[in-house]
Amino acid sequence: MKLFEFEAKNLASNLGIATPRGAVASSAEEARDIHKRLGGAVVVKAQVLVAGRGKAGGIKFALKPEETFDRAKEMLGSFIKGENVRKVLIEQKLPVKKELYISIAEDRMNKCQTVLASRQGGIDIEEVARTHPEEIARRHMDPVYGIRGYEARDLALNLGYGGQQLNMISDLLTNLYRLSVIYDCELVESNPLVETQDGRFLAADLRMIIDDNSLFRHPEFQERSKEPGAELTPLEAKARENNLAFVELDGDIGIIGNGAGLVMATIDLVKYYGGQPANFCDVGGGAAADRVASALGIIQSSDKVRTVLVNILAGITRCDEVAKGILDVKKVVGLKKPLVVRMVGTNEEEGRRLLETAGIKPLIHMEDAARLAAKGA
Amino acid sequence: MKLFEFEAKNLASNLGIATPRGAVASSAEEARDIHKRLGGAVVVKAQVLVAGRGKAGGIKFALKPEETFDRAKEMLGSFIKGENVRKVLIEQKLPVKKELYISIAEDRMNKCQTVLASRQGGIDIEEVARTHPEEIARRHMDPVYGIRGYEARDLALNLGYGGQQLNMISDLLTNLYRLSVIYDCELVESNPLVETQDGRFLAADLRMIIDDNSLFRHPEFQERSKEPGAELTPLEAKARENNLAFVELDGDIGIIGNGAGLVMATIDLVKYYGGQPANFCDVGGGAAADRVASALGIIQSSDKVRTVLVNILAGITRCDEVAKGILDVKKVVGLKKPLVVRMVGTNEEEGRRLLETAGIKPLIHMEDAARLAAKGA
Amino acid sequence: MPILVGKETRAIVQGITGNQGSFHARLMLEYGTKIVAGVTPGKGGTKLQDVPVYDTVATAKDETNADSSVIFVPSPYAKEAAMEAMDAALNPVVIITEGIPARDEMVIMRYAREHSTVIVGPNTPGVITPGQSKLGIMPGNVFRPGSVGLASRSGTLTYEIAASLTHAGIGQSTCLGIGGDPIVGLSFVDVLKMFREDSGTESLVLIGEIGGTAEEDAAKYIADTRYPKPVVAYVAGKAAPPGKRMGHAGAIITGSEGTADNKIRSLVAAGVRVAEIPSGIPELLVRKVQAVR
Amino acid sequence: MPILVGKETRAIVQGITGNQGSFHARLMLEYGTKIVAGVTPGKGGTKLQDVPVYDTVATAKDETNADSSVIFVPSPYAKEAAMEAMDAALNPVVIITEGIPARDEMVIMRYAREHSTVIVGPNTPGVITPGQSKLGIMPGNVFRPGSVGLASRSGTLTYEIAASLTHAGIGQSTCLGIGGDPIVGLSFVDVLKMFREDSGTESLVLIGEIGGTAEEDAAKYIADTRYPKPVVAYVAGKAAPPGKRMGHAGAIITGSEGTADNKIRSLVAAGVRVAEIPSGIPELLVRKVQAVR
Repeated sequence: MKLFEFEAKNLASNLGIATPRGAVASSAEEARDIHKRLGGAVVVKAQVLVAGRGKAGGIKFALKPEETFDRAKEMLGSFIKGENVRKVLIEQKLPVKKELYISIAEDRMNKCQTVLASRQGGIDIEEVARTHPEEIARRHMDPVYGIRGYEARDLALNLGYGGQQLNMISDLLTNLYRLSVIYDCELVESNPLVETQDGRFLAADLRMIIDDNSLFRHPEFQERSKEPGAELTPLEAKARENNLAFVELDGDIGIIGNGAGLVMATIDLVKYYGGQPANFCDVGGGAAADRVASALGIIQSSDKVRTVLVNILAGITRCDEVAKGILDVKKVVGLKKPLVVRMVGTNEEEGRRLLETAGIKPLIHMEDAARLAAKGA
Repeated sequence: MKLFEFEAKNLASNLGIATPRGAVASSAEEARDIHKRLGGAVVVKAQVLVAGRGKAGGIKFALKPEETFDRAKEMLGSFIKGENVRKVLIEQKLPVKKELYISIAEDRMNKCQTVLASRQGGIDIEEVARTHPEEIARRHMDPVYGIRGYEARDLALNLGYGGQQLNMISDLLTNLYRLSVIYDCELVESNPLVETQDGRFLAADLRMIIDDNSLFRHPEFQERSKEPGAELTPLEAKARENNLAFVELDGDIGIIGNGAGLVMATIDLVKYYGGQPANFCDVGGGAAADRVASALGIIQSSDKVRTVLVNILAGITRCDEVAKGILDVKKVVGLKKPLVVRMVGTNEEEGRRLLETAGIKPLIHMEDAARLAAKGA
Repeated sequence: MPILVGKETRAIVQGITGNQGSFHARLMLEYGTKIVAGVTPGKGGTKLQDVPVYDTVATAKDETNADSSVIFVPSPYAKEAAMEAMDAALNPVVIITEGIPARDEMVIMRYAREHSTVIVGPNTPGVITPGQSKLGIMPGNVFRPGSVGLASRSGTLTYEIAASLTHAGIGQSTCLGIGGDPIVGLSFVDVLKMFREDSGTESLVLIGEIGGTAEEDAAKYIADTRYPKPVVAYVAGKAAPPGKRMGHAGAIITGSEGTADNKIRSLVAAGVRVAEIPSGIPELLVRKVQAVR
Repeated sequence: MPILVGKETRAIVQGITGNQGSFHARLMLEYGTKIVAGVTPGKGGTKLQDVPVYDTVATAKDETNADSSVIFVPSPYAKEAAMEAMDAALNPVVIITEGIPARDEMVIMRYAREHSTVIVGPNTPGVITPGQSKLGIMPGNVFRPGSVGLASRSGTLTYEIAASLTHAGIGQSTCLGIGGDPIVGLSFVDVLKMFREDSGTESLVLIGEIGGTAEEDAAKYIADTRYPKPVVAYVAGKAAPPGKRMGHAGAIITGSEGTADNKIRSLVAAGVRVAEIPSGIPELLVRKVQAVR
């Protein structure tokens, strides 16, 4: 689950991590008032979850409250990289001396959190990694001992700081790591982390992604994680309510399957045969009739979907249950789009009988089903 | 720092550890009112820090509030093993089925916390260790991974529990361990931990000793640790205020020295030569004039002290500083008791000169000094 | 001689009295797996399908001389369940559980390193040596004994491809899911090393998907070591958009890392034939093996 | 051939710019110890008595090729300081700091086990090989080179007894404080093992005190192994009351454990001569050595 910048900064402030003074606004009027309170020059920042909002016009400077009003007015309700802007963050403009990069991210290969730090902040870190790999310092964190001050100091030395600043930035790093641990973060990233002209350090930007698997031990996020917000399309939010793994795509062929790998492969196959998948939808292992039914219901409720492909390889799953789910939808709301079903495995015969009785003839091979769906069934 | 039973139980309750219903009283009237609120039969328990209060009359049962009044009246202000009773804890009497023993203690040899559990609760665990060592289950706890549920369950199996009770008591054990970690305890001990007739588990008694060295990270105890309470005699409390390691003893020869081992050896020597030491007082390494002065001042303020022995082997410590401390006392309040000084090491000559000018002749060998002090100087 | 599990494997099932645990304990027993004990705290002394249930892994191991474990306990308890298995020196430990926090998985893997334990998963269908034993949830009927080793990040896609192999008359030595999470015990490289030493495995199938660099690392290892056995592969998620989690916690393209294209490019560069569609695997395998011979 | 430290030892001082650290760095240098670097975060690039100061132990070690460390940092930071020294592979690590929470010490000792590092202390006067090198705070002038190994739980009492040895013409091979805390790195048994292997040590002095079972364990080890070198001992705290902490965190009789009587009884039973008063040590040592010869 991605947090908005203002949410992440609130959590960080509570741990003593310095961030620019500011507040979040939902209207241009509020934005103007915040600027009045802050005084000086401000930054108006669109609160979106997609990365790279700066280049897309989501970050603007304003010298006067009226200017802030105008910028907020332009941003609020606009779309940045497809994402609707509902809030803007108004913050004091910092007297920047240097922009740094810090992140704490899951490291699959080393099976730990790894801290990256670079003096090349404020720009795309992947770009830095490509062009100046020596400018990125890395440290793997031990999952049981946690971060130790000297590890943070080692990174601070790599960033080129000494004296009092060494301790200041290593304290900040230590706190960012604590933030990552306390909230079970997949990613904590500050880009830029700013050194001001008077030598202080502030997290000018801050991204946090919470590990979805950890939400059971974070009651503080449980409501937030269910909100159909910027992170989820309305269809995705509805699917999440029904405990389906669902990602909306650009095409017109609805996809349902059991197992993430199988569904990905199904999508790839549909594309391979020239079709455009409308979604990823995994009903999971052992999916019962009602989960198949809700998946089918959600997908055929989308106007852009023209055909639906169901691909089931039943291991734990039972084909008769899948068939029942399909027939439930047929009975209650009707099948509104052409339907291609591929269904093999456990209880295959009973499932096949049920579907055929209702006039649906399931296929054996997923390639055949994908080819048929790609043609519009 | 030892906590009173009622203090330990308050902390435990906050972690979800079941304790008998009850409240603490400073007067017999309060005690009676608490009994009225609780109803039924109660236990009146003297709140003292010494172990073994039960045999010394510090635990009484009462059926009626008036009886509680009488018992509290007897206990409050009385002395149990030399300790003044200022509070009593009034608790519901439990329907006991079985009394167990649980402790979590520093294990020097294994360099970890070790949990002891026994079905032989309610009695002296050292007695059990001697007579029925097989009745005590032990588990060493890893200091970085902490307690794991299965370790607690293993102990619960050793206690003879299964089914729902296995999980109940292992949860309780896990919480006791958490208590020990959160508050940096040297010892957490519940003796007895009671199994009630309806199969629940409660910490009927609870002792907690906080690691004094950890107090810097426990602001919640900082005030409490300075209180001259039951744990410290008035002299000890005064010495602690002056950052002296000080233990009051029964004799009449005051002892001051630098270094814990040296002071212990000095005490032993005085006894060896037939004297009775009045205290242990370590002014520490590098002790400056004012610490020696405050030690001397505190010790000679005690009526029972008849002679004072100062034993300094100066390494980091400087003899001239020690001499100055002694002379400060001489000048300000006067030397009220015969004084024997042994002083060798760093800046010995200057120190010796200072003392001799003031009519005090320091000795070279600690044996000579101890013999002299033992004779009453 | 299979890897990880075989005829002699004596496994316990942690969480055997749960829905998943009891269901799959039955299927594993039916497949011929020696499930010698189950563990559920508080249920010690009972039986489930004639399998004795214990309160702790230590007692289960003492009583039954078990050597490995399959874990079905819910995600909040999975970390401790894995540690308990390792404390009892069980090896391998197969963690079927899905949805374990990554940070718990990091601790499991550190503990496994200290204990030299092989962890299969988490979020894996498990491991099967066809005709001998399975520790996991895969449908046994799609597998058949043979000499192809198969490792995958996905469950049903594994069954799909294994079924197509079996259908084509190509049997398997051992098939395993390394797990769909970002943090898992075995990498493809680890598995390649095991199959390398396994005389019963003649060729390999890797089934990758988007996210991470497990496939790229495998490609590098194959190239660097001039891997002596033929390897073919399929990678799922070619049409997946960046930044979206495709069902598995680990199936996500972050920045420019983890795309299917990059994985396929790396594998091909290392001499691995990559099937465009799942059903292409058996044919590639036949060709590849013939080419080598 | 001394134990732990010698002429070649190249040490760093952690916390070198503090009061204690700078004072004792000077005394150690004066004694002849090779203090090659100091560490104080934020003071990197400065010098103290010609010793270069670094921000981290890793850089200090890289620049100076140090091999061991003496720690003077305040107790709240001591745990990390020790870990930092171990991460840089320094060995031994001498922790002078007093007042470290026992739980932090447990973590230090676990880390030391993982890193195979010898920890001297905490709450120790350190270790000295007379005439060669000292890592610690003991006054160098009371020691003299010789063949008696000395291990103690106490500081000034060590100086007292070392001085009496020196005065009696008995020099020392290596003298060390194992530390006055309940949780310390070296036990008397560990030290006995080291001195056993040290050809420069002919006889040993153990200076014990109340609390714990370090002396009893040593007695058992001496008896069980028929320890080949003469050992004499002194135990402080015969007159200490139970339940009271006598200055050292570790000097406390809990229940019936840790009394001086019990320690003395165990040592005597193991054939160790125990001096009644500190000044009895030199005489016992002479007698004991003669008895063996």
